Amino acid sequence: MAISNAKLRELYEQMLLIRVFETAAEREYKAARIGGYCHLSSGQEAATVGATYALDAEDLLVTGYRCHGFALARGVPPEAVMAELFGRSGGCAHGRGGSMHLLDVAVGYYGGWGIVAGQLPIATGLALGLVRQKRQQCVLCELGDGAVNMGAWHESLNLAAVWRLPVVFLVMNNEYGMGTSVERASAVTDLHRRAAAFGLPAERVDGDDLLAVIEAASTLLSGARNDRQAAVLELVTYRYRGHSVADPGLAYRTSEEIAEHVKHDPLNRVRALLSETGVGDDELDAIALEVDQSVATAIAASLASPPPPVSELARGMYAPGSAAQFARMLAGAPFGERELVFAGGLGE
Amino acid sequence: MAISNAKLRELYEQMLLIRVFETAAEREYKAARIGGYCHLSSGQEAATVGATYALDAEDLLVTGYRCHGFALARGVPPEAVMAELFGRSGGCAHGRGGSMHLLDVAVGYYGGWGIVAGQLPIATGLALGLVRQKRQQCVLCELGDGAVNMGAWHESLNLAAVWRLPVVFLVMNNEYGMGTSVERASAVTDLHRRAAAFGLPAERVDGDDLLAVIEAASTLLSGARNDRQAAVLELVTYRYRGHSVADPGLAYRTSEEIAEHVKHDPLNRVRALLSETGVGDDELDAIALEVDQSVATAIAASLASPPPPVSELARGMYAPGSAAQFARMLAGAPFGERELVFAGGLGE
Amino acid sequence: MSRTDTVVREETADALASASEVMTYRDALRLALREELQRDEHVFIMGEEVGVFDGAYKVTAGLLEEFGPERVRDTPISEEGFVGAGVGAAMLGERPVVEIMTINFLLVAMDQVVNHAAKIGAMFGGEVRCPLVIRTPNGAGNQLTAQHSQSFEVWFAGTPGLKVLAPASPADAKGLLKSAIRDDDPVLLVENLAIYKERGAVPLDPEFLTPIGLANVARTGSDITLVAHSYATVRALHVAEALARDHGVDAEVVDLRSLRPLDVDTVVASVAKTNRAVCIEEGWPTYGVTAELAARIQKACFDELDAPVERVGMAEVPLPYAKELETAALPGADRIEAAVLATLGLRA
Amino acid sequence: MSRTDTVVREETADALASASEVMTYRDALRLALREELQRDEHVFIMGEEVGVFDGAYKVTAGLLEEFGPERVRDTPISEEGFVGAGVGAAMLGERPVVEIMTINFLLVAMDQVVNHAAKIGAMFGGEVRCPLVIRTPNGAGNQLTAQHSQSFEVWFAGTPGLKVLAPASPADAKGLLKSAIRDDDPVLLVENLAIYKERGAVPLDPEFLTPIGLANVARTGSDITLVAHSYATVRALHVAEALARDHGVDAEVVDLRSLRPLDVDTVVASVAKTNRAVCIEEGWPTYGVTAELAARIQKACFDELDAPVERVGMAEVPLPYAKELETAALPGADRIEAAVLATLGLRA
Ligand SMILES: Cc1ncc(C[n+]2csc(CCOP(=O)(O)OP(=O)(O)O)c2C)c(N)n1
Ligand SMILES: Cc1ncc(C[n+]2csc(CCOP(=O)(O)OP(=O)(O)O)c2C)c(N)n1
Ligand SMILES: [Mg+2]
Ligand SMILES: [Mg+2]
Repeated sequence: MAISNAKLRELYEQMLLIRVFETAAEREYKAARIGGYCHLSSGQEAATVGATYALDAEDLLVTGYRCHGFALARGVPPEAVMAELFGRSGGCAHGRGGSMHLLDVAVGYYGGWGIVAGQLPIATGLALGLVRQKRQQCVLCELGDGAVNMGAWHESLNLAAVWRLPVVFLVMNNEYGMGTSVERASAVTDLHRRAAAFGLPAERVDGDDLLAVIEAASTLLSGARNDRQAAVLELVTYRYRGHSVADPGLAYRTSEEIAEHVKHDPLNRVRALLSETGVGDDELDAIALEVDQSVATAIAASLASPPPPVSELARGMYAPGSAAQFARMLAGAPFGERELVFAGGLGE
Repeated sequence: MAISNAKLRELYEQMLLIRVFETAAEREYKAARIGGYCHLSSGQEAATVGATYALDAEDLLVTGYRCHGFALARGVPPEAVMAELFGRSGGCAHGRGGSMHLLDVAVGYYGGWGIVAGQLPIATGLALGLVRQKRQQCVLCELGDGAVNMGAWHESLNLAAVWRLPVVFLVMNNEYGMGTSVERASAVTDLHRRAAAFGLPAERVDGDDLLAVIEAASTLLSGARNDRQAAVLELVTYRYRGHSVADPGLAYRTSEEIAEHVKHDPLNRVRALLSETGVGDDELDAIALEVDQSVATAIAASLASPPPPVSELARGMYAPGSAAQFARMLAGAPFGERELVFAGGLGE
Repeated sequence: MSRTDTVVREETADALASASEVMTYRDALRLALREELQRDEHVFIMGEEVGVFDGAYKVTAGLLEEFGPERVRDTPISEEGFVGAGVGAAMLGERPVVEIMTINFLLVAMDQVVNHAAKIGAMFGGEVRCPLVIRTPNGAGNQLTAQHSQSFEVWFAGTPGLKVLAPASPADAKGLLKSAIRDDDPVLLVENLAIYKERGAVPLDPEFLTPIGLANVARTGSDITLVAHSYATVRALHVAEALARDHGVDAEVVDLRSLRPLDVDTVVASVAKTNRAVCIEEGWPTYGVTAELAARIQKACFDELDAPVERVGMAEVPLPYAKELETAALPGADRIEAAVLATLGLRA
Repeated sequence: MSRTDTVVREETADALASASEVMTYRDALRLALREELQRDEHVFIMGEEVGVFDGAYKVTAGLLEEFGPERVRDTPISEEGFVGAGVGAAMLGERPVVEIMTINFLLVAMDQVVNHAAKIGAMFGGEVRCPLVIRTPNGAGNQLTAQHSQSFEVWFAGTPGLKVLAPASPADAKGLLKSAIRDDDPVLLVENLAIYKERGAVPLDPEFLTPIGLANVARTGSDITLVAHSYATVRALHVAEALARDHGVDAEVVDLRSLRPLDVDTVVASVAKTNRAVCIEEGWPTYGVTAELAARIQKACFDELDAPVERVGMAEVPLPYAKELETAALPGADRIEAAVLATLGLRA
């Protein structure tokens, strides 16, 4: 895959941003400034950045809950992501979604979903929407190696195939779904082979090889974009941390296994590429400094962002105009809806 | 497939019984003695009888709602099936299940289910039960060509493969799911190819060729029984009548198409085989007479069987002993549970 | 009564005064679909058998021919997949109207409706909307047996983020479906198998809309209030006539039309006048719609009630097949009438 | 009080008097599982992460080691598949105890639970049973956001054919889970994320069983009745102490323990004594458990009630992530106390 030095440097910066962001998120979670579930993607940066880079500006992205990296790679500002993790008004979902439910339609990112495989039919529908609106774009939809066993995937693959929808399903095979290895969960461990059941093209690629990811993703995404050819892309990668911050991640794998993967860290691999093109340590240090600052700024901005006011508890739940529809539900209201739900929340 | 003349004659008799039974069921439905949905299997007799014949006596059978033929082939007495269609006490489900929910555990027939693909996870569980009970038997589970697109199938195939469960999924490909042809519903129309996604063996066979069906079913069922090797068997066949008795069956296909299939009627094909072995017209006539009588007897018995008493409305809903658990629910009972539900129905 | 209410009622009266035509509930739904398909090219229909087959219950008959396969889209049998596809398309600004053949099958797509469609507005902080309509009939009464005779709408009505409508007349079938399609939130429109063939005057004005969240006093009376929705309203109206004729009882019938938002105002105003209420539903009453009604009424009309609120619904059993049992289980006129007379302290 | 009741209460008292140990709710559940696994070899456990990972919430910790992978079975992520597998295995006489990681994920398996497990007894006329247990936690309170903070048990409680239990104390966690496993019907046992770590005395007798269908007067009082289940009971007990301390109000707390069968007798006896009731639940109250409670109480205690039945539950919004919003939305002590004081005509 031909890629300019400047672009490579930029992608490296994105990857590093994700690594530093996730490390900060873990710290902030342990300091109780982030709550809920918090799923980190450290180790998966090449797959995340490479696949997202292969998208056109007007293409759409959908992911599961392990989504900080994808949001950042797609261009959601780090402060909007961090503020969301902090549950602040400045978050990209105004503090309503948290870590699992990032979204920014301005950059074509349609979430951030928490039910395993629940995002797959939705991605299919976004692709159908593109077709109906005659937009020559496509959808990239992330799922995990654990998610492939949900029926929703089967239904989505068939719909995408039989209706020729422009969607590429990106299986982030990080070897485990929580504590269950691919071998224990899936009858055929070459997960992309599921695509054949629906006559769809598919590829399996080393997800820690940035250029290989970009190449494969570009090919399949342009097939989707230009020929409405749905496809499956399996990226083999690894997650360094536990399933979520609450999981030490050692009950089902050894420290040696993790260490082995860290040896081939995708960031190091890109750093090696950059060296080949003459980028020196000073420049790498400068990038690192920039990234650190951007994460520090994101944290500062998040701390400065106010929590969402309780008076807006129901913000966004229903569309504007709905309050009148609900007005007649108040009589006999037994549980404080007036204060909690109806106060400014119902789309007025 | 080596099969004795006597056995062939017997299987022919079963096939004819199904045809005559279904014809009678349609007539009785139109005479309003049968209600609800009523799905006939005329045209599918070779597939039904051949696959069921390949079961051992202790094996289990599970089907969807198009199940009269399977019940008869498995040995549920015609009068118990007909009485069920009539909604009488003498029915195999005591008039509770009707046409879609036949069942007879005495012959290893575990229903008769009405939600498309809902029976598939259950069949997988029956197979798991066999394994846990160390019974060297297997489960045959019928589904339609329309049902293959439900996520439940995908999940069941993976579980059956990853846990090595003794279950064979029998896809009755009769070319349509209601009015939708296989081509319009499935990306890959060779439906058995779905099995490859899970590394399972699969076969596609002319379902109107009785001997071919028996051969393929026997092979796959013994793999399941002896090696816990799950598999998929696709039988290509055709339904002569509409989706259910209420559907004329002509909005989505032509009379010519139907006529073309009738030309190769599976009953005629077995009759030809019988002739080759020296069975003459008189003997065929005798069989026909026997079958007619057996259906007439079934109808007479059904008419004589009383409707289930309203006092037993809740029969079987909960296991014996449950009435005591529910006794304290009556206070303030606003809707006649005492008479309707609690009167003898709650497992006492 | 609120100001909105008065205005709305006048508008409704206006519309009814303009040209109208007597037609079936089914035809009224079709008219609404046709008008909205014509009005807004983002509107499209999806579902099993909606096209070539003309709809399992013929609601969409002729629309494929008129609008073509991109606007009237037959789906494979995969409710989770295509409901989710509706969610995704709606997020992109399309207006999908998804038909689920009967509400029983919505359970396989429950996760898409409840965990996805209902969450979108609030969970993403109002950044994206989901103007999805799901149409589906509930109900029993044709010996369709346990898996095909249910009324689950209460579960969706209990889900914040959804709106749930249930027309009981042809005019409301048209008016509510049109309102649902134009609404910017996910709406479940519950039709009913038994009402499809009911006839009534339907305004032909393409701008006729029944407001969401406004119950209808379908019959004025002074002695007791019957509260119902969907087919139970039809039952209530018949019983009200019989009560007047046979017992000199003048019953008011409130047709809820909307379960979420629930028009408590109209119910309360009626009960405040009559001092007595019987709530009726097709489904199981324990934890059903009538539970919420009774709870609201006892709260808002504590001082006005002369007798406890009574409830009538389906007997609490999986509906059996046999006609005698089915009839006994359904909330027939006899049981409704008995409840009314008991609440009035009269004897049948 | 019925005779059964007296007997049962004495048995419970006996068991409590025998050796007991203070342990967490989580440990009590594990003790029940271990005892039942030891007692009956048909009992086995299935679910995501129940084995190698020791359970997402550690309820099954150590059981894989003790009982091996045939009795403690890790599943792929495919709830519809393995819940259905539980149904099938149960039909064959096995006693599967299926863990669903949280109740939110039960929606993808809803069809297997409601359309299948619940139907089996009645639909097949009592010819086959389904002794399946599904364990799953409900609840919110850790910023888990809209898709992971729900309490859907009311929907299952509204399904004839199921039994639904919800222990609120460690002793009942043990006693009800054991009763569920020994019961011959499908039982949903609702645990709760927030109670897992609560401690209490648990009888060590392996024959200690909490009866199904019997509520528990968790605190005796004379001024008002608080009715709750699951974590709301814990809240109610704390509020009752605060009410006694700060307001001299002596509240009785009825812990339902069982939602289907619902012990209306105990609730009614309490309200008949106190003349006032506040019903509390973790979930959304509209169409919730408290709706049924209010409906039953107003019916059975019409003449005894001195004030309308009040309800408290989660604010009717998809639960937002931000801590401030989540806290405002949950049925906290302040909101419960306010409802109690209002019902008593007192002011906070
Ligand atoms: C339907 C459903 N079941 C279970 C869960 C709980 N859960 C959350 S993440 C997860 C593992 C998913 O693994 P994988 O798809 O490999 O993604 P990864 O976490 O590795 O990115 C599980 C079981 C869920 N959220 N939804
Ligand atoms: C989940 C679900 N969706 C829809 C239906 C309605 N339905 C009943 S049978 C059927 C067609 C099934 O076709 P196929 O699987 O080919 O079986 P066949 O009727 O041809 O035997 C449909 C859509 C249903 N029962 N369940
Ligand atoms: Mg994974
Ligand atoms: Mg078919």
